[in-house]
Amino acid sequence: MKKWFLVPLFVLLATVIIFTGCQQEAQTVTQTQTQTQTQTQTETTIPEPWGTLTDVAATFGYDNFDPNLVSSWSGLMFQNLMRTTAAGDFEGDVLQSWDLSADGLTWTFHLIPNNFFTNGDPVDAAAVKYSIERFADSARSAWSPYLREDYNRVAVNVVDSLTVEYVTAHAEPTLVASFSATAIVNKADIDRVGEEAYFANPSGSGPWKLVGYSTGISVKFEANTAYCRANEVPHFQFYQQYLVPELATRISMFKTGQCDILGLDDYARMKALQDEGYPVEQYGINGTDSFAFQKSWMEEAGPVHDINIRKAMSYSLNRQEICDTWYSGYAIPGGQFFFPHGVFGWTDEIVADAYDPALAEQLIAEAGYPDAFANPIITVYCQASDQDRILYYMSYWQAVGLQVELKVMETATYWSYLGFGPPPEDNIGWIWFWKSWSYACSAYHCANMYTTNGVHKVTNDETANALYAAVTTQLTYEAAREKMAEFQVYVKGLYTNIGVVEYQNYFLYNPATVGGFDGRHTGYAETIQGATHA
Amino acid sequence: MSNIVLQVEDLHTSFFTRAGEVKAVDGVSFYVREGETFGIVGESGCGKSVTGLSILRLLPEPAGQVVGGKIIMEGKSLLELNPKQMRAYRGKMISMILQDPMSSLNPVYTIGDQIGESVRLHQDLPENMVEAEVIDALRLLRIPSPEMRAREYPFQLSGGMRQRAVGAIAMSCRPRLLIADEPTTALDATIQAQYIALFEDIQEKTNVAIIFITHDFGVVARICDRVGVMYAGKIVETASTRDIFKNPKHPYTKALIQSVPQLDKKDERLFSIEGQPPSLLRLPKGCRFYPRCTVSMDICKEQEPPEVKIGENRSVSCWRVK
Amino acid sequence: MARFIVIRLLQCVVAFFGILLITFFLLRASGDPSTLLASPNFSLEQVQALKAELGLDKSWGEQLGIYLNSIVHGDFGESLLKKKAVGIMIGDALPNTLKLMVPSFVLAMILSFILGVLAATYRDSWWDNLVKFIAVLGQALPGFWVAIMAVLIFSVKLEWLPVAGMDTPAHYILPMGTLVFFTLPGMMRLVRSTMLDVLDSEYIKMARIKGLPERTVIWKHALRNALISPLTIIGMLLPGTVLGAVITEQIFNWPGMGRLLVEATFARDFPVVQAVTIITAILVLGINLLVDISYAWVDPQIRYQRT
Amino acid sequence: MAKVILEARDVVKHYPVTKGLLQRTVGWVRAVDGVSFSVEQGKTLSIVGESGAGKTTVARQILLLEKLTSGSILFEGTDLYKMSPAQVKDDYRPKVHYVQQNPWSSMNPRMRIRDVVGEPIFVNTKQTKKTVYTEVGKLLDQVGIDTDGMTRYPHEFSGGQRQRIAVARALALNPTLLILDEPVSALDVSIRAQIMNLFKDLQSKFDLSYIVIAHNLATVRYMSHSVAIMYLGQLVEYGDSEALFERPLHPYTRALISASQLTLPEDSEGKAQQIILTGEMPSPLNPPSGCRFHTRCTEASDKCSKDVPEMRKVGKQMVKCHHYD
Amino acid sequence: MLNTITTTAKTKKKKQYRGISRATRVMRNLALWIPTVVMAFMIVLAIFSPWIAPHDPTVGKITDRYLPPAFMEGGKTDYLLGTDQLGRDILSRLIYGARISLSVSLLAIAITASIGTVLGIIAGYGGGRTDAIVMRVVDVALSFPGLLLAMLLAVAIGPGFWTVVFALSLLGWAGYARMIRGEAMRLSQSDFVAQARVNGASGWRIMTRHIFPNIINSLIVLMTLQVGMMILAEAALSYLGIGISVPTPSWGSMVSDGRANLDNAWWISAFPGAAIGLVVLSGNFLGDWIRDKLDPRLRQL
Repeated sequence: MKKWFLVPLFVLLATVIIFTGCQQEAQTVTQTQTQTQTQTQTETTIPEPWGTLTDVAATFGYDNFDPNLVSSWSGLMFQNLMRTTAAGDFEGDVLQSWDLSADGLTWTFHLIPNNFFTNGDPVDAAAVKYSIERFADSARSAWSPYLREDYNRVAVNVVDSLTVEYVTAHAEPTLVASFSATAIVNKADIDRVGEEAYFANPSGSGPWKLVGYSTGISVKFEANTAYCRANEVPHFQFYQQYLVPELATRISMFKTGQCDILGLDDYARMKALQDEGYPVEQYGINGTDSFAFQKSWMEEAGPVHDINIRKAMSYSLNRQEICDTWYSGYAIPGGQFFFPHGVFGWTDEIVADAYDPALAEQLIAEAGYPDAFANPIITVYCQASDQDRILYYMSYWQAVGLQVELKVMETATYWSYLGFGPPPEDNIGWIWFWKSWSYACSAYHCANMYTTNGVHKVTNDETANALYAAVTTQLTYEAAREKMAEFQVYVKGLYTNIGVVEYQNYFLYNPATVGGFDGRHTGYAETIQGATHA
Repeated sequence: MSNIVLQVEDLHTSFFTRAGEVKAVDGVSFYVREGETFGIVGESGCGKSVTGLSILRLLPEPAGQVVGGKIIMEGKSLLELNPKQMRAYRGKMISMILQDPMSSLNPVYTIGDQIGESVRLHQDLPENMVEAEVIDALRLLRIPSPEMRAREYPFQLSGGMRQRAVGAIAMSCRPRLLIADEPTTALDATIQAQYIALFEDIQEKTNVAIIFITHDFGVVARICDRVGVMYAGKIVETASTRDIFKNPKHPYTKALIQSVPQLDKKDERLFSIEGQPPSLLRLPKGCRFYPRCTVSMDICKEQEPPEVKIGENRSVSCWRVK
Repeated sequence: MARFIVIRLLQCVVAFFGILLITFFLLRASGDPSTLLASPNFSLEQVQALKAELGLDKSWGEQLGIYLNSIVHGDFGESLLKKKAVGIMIGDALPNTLKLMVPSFVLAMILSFILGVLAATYRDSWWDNLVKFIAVLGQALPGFWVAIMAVLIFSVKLEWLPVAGMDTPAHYILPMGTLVFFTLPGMMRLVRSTMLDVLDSEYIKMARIKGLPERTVIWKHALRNALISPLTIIGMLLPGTVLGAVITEQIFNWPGMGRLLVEATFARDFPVVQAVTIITAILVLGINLLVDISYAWVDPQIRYQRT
Repeated sequence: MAKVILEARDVVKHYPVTKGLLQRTVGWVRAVDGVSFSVEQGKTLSIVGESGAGKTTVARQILLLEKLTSGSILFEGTDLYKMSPAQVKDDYRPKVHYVQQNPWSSMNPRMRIRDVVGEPIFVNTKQTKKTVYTEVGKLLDQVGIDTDGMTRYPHEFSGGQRQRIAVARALALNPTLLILDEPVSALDVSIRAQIMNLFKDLQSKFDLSYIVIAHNLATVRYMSHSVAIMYLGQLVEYGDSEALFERPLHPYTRALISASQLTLPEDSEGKAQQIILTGEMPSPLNPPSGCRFHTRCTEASDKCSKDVPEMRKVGKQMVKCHHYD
Repeated sequence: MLNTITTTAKTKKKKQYRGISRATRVMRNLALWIPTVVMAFMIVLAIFSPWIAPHDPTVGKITDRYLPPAFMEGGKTDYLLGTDQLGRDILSRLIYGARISLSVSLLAIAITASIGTVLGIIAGYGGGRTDAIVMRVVDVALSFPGLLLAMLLAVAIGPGFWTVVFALSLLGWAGYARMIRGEAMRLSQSDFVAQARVNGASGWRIMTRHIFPNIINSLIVLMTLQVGMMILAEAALSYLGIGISVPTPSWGSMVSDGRANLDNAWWISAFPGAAIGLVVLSGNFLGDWIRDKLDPRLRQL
């Protein structure tokens, strides 16, 4: 047995492995799309898109390309029925216009003519009807409750190839929010290849089309030059996003030019990078940073059962300081859950509580804290990623004399405790932090939060139920909006859900490659879509 | 009289340890002639093995160092050779057999490999000749079926065969001088006898000079022509084997020989030397044997006895011997 | 030899099932993935339906039976989170991990042998001290910290190497360096000390007595013997290297098994975690087996005795 | 005739040799194959042989460290292997002790000398520490170790001293029989005599019996009253020490004696030439047919390779050789 | 002529050698004292942290966040080693961190060592079937990717002090068992154990009085060397988000927390990193020293 040859053999093997590895393309999806969408683009004056815009993400929304399952990115590839405006209103996306009948029961959708999916199929009434119904199917959609038959829907009718009718049992003007989340998928293609194949390689009518995807590594889109809004066709030919879990790595990649866009949770880092000369771009509507009390209406909830304690917890927070320090100025004090400025039902009456430690202490004293409580310790739960921020907030509560303890939970457990399914333990009176990038319409979230039927078990209040019912039974959108404001003012006063700040969403970009963003700023995808060349 | 192969004069070897300087060899002189066997006898720790390693310049550096004296092999001073020259001497001119046959063979190479390596190194031979030399070396040590044994690993051999294999490595280049450091200690009595007979035979054939290091007087009686008795780093008496046994001069030699149990004498009590050998770190000022000596005098305590030559082949270091 | 291998194989099978069972039950004890998959707006019934769909409403015993059955048929199931065949996900991730780990491990071994042997040979020299220093340093710093520092220095500051990704050979340098840094110090120390023991032995003295040049003494006689005990350690190092790989993959954005594992564990994506565990266990056990067999190569005594 | 302390009857120890996946037994290593002897009160029996002859196995069997395959060992008339554990502990252990070859490994390096020597007392009796230590002091005194050393650790003593301590330990419970396994072979020449003298002194003082395991005949001659020569698991010659050395009967015994003689080559002219055996002891796995020694025997005939010789009484000796048929 | 040459060689060599030896001696002494002092210092910090720490380690002053150490421009003397992302004093966190990190590692070592020792001695002394069973379990444990187990544990019982201790213990016991078993096996075949059996000593006495005391050396060496390893392992777990949870500071979680700020607020992770490094180094040096002192045979640990 000759032995030593094994060592060089090993080395050789290793080298071969390295180099074969390097040559292999990282893409797994090979797009062989038929380029048939040229007929609409005859009179275009827009320059051909070029270059690649590179982005990094901490977690991927691309595990699945079914927009009903993962909605955060669907705007890239799919158009929705409607879309939101920067002001918080709604406009058509595949719709040229829509009508609502006087009784508020029948919605008539008029589609944009000559709109095509990237494989050449037309965006027609059949596709829209199918998409609405698919969205309403609870097995296929995360958000389906809003459109489910047993909620309010009577029928979806195809009137002609460009007109669809949606009939409800009772008036529900807030449905626009659901419509704005209804992605339009290509029924003809699904019929042809089946759902699985379609969603592995989908054809949408959005501004981008998918050209490459490797699970958990990267996703690559190409600009759809046949996009129905010619002026909104992306300036970059490709948009590629990498999944990079490590923050330090993302920042390093950004600094070395390996990526052009960098979103950050850490506002201090963002500020520092901005000071280093990297420009920031704001997008979308503000997020809210708030906390809720589980089952606070129950006696066993302990101190937080007493509204005075809950109020004290709000008044003791120095929201302005939080905005200035933790959020490095990229936030404003906020008063409500899911109610940042500009959302459906926003009213100026909702004001963030002022920083008033004296009042807080007085409220605490009124509640007889801590002697009146068998267990005066207030427990706060959060996920590991939020712990620093929560610790900081806790310091305000401790400053006014509340005894608070923090329990950090692993994300999965956190969510499982938070409302659905039988909780592993009865979580009465626990405090949960919510940090949410809010949706254009908060109505349904509010319902879940504040009504007795809501899954989050924060409030059990008949008046709130009645006020919410009033919102959904208005005939017009405007009237509903007013009722919504009323509802919100009331539920804020319950102090079962306390807003801390409204934070603004920003990302950093590399000025060497990106000049600015000339498109819509209603969300991340929409903002990226408008990226211009430097 | 045949040629002197190796002459050692006033050799001093020390180990520098954390506790201080250990004078393992403290002024040793002897010579060995062609075809002659010179025995170095002594108890453990008396410096006899260190003497052997000093000749080959294979002390564990940097702790062990030859700090004085001369080692001359056929006119060349070994201490003055550079490492490369010294390597050329090792294996070719001087060879050595170590005590434990199991651990002195490399467990992962065959016997043939280990002998052949030495042959290739020192003799410029074509490969097929190397093999012949290997077999030849094994034959010299009377290893049965040498062709087969050459392909075996050390662990496949018995203790006696292993020690013969070590001998074959040592003798493979027909060295002028062989240092055998307790080569029979680990062997059984009958095997020991075989091995010693074998050595005499080899010496006859090759005329190699042998320095035989041992603690066993039985072995000394059998194989050595002349003997140096070592005690605590010094040779206290040198004489022909016969003289050592029949007419020992130094009290230590006398006592040692008396205390060895012998088959043909059956006394009620054995003669015994009381006490322990001194620590090499803290040697007594005068004679090293003084604390255990039954015939010591005052001067023994104060001054080291000089080496006194008695006749041509004999010297003793004792104040009693004039 | 055959007997030895068969016995080791049997042990591996037992170990394998042990690992499989531990993972299976620990995972199920760790929580319910349906709660993660469900939208916060799901009703209890919907969650139940989802559970039923995922087969999580059955008893653990039943689930285990179903699982074992599909494993036997080579089916790792479908990722709960990504709705993708686990086999395919592993198929994507495993080569990436191997591409990084195999050369790093081999490099670390070769380097540690060379450096360790040299350090032992020139004991107490500046070189030995340097090696000892590197070894100690390597064992004293948290690996992820070193990796990030390497990125900051070599990529951000000096702009020599790319930060993350795996497109060009240059992309391999930092992650490989980090992985080598994980394994090298311990191994190097071990090689050095084993080598010191071997150098003290009688057969090394004998080799010198033969007049062999130091080179031959060290690299032929000593090294082969010094290989034996570090070889045992290789097997024990492997599970530790998995940790190294996880961290490296995380920082250098390497789409391998480590990242898959972390992601899947936190998401309680049972099929994925189980598959990753199974593959890792097979790899670790397999390599341990190989290591055992390779003793025979190094040590003829084992080769012959076990025949 | 003196009282027989210990008697071994046809003692056998076979180790199985296994092979293959199922650990099939393919053969037996006949380490000890039918050995009988007896030891009398106050006398010394030496078992002599080369390594692999099985002498240590016999010693370990007597000490119950190794099980018997067959045969029996009787201690003061009782079969050892039929004693209950309690009997062994109370009646046997205290009376039989063991001194090993290597004084460096036979003592727990973590124990003080007083605990090393006192251990048999601690284990077997219920005395207070203080009385035990007083006892230990006396014991150490008997073997010539300064009682100041009681609190020291074994490594602080030289080999000879440690062997003395080992002897003290063996004497702790006033035993009747000591098994001495190569008691001096690890010691330096000048120390050996001291220890051997000590053994002799103790024997006469306490009327002790010894079983000495040795490979060196010279040592044995000095100490023993009877000698058993072992070759390849069997006794080849057994009998009175004087007679055996005066007139060795078995060719192997003669070879052994020849190899152990301290004689200058030129002196041996008159006497018989030194006997040098050819070959090595065969493997106990496949012992030769007939007389086990025939492969190396210079006087072997055809019969020796075919027929197994019987143990025969010749004068004061027993010998297993066809030449005395 | 020869004589003169050898004598010069003699003096030269001697001098040279003694020089080295003195330097080595000094080095060796330092190699003992520095780690001892470091370890002792850390232990004092750990025990007396509430009295030593200048600030509350869990509560920061948000307006003082990201302050550099006092010796740097922009630093405040109030915060000698600067502040972290919440304005907490790094020095105080470091001092309290000693408490957590050392206790995690010591506890984990105590657990692994006890389990490993007991099983190892039983297997090594018992031999036969006992040995086979224990060693198979050890084999399984050794080939199990321990990290996975730690992660599953963290997920199953939630991250926290005991989870980390438990996870680290699970990672380590098998290695101990394997080593101790080898030692115990060697010892149970030793002459003095045979002697003890002849003396009539029971199995329990042999295991506790004869085998265990002779294993202590290896055990101590291994344990000392592991202090550092455990702290590093805790840091790795923190990195993966399954370490000790805040607000309790551990060095590992501190390094991990500051990793994203290495380029602009290096002090957040550098100081705890240095503390880890120091303890690991001290542990190693001390372990080496103890080993050399107690039993050089253990060089391979």
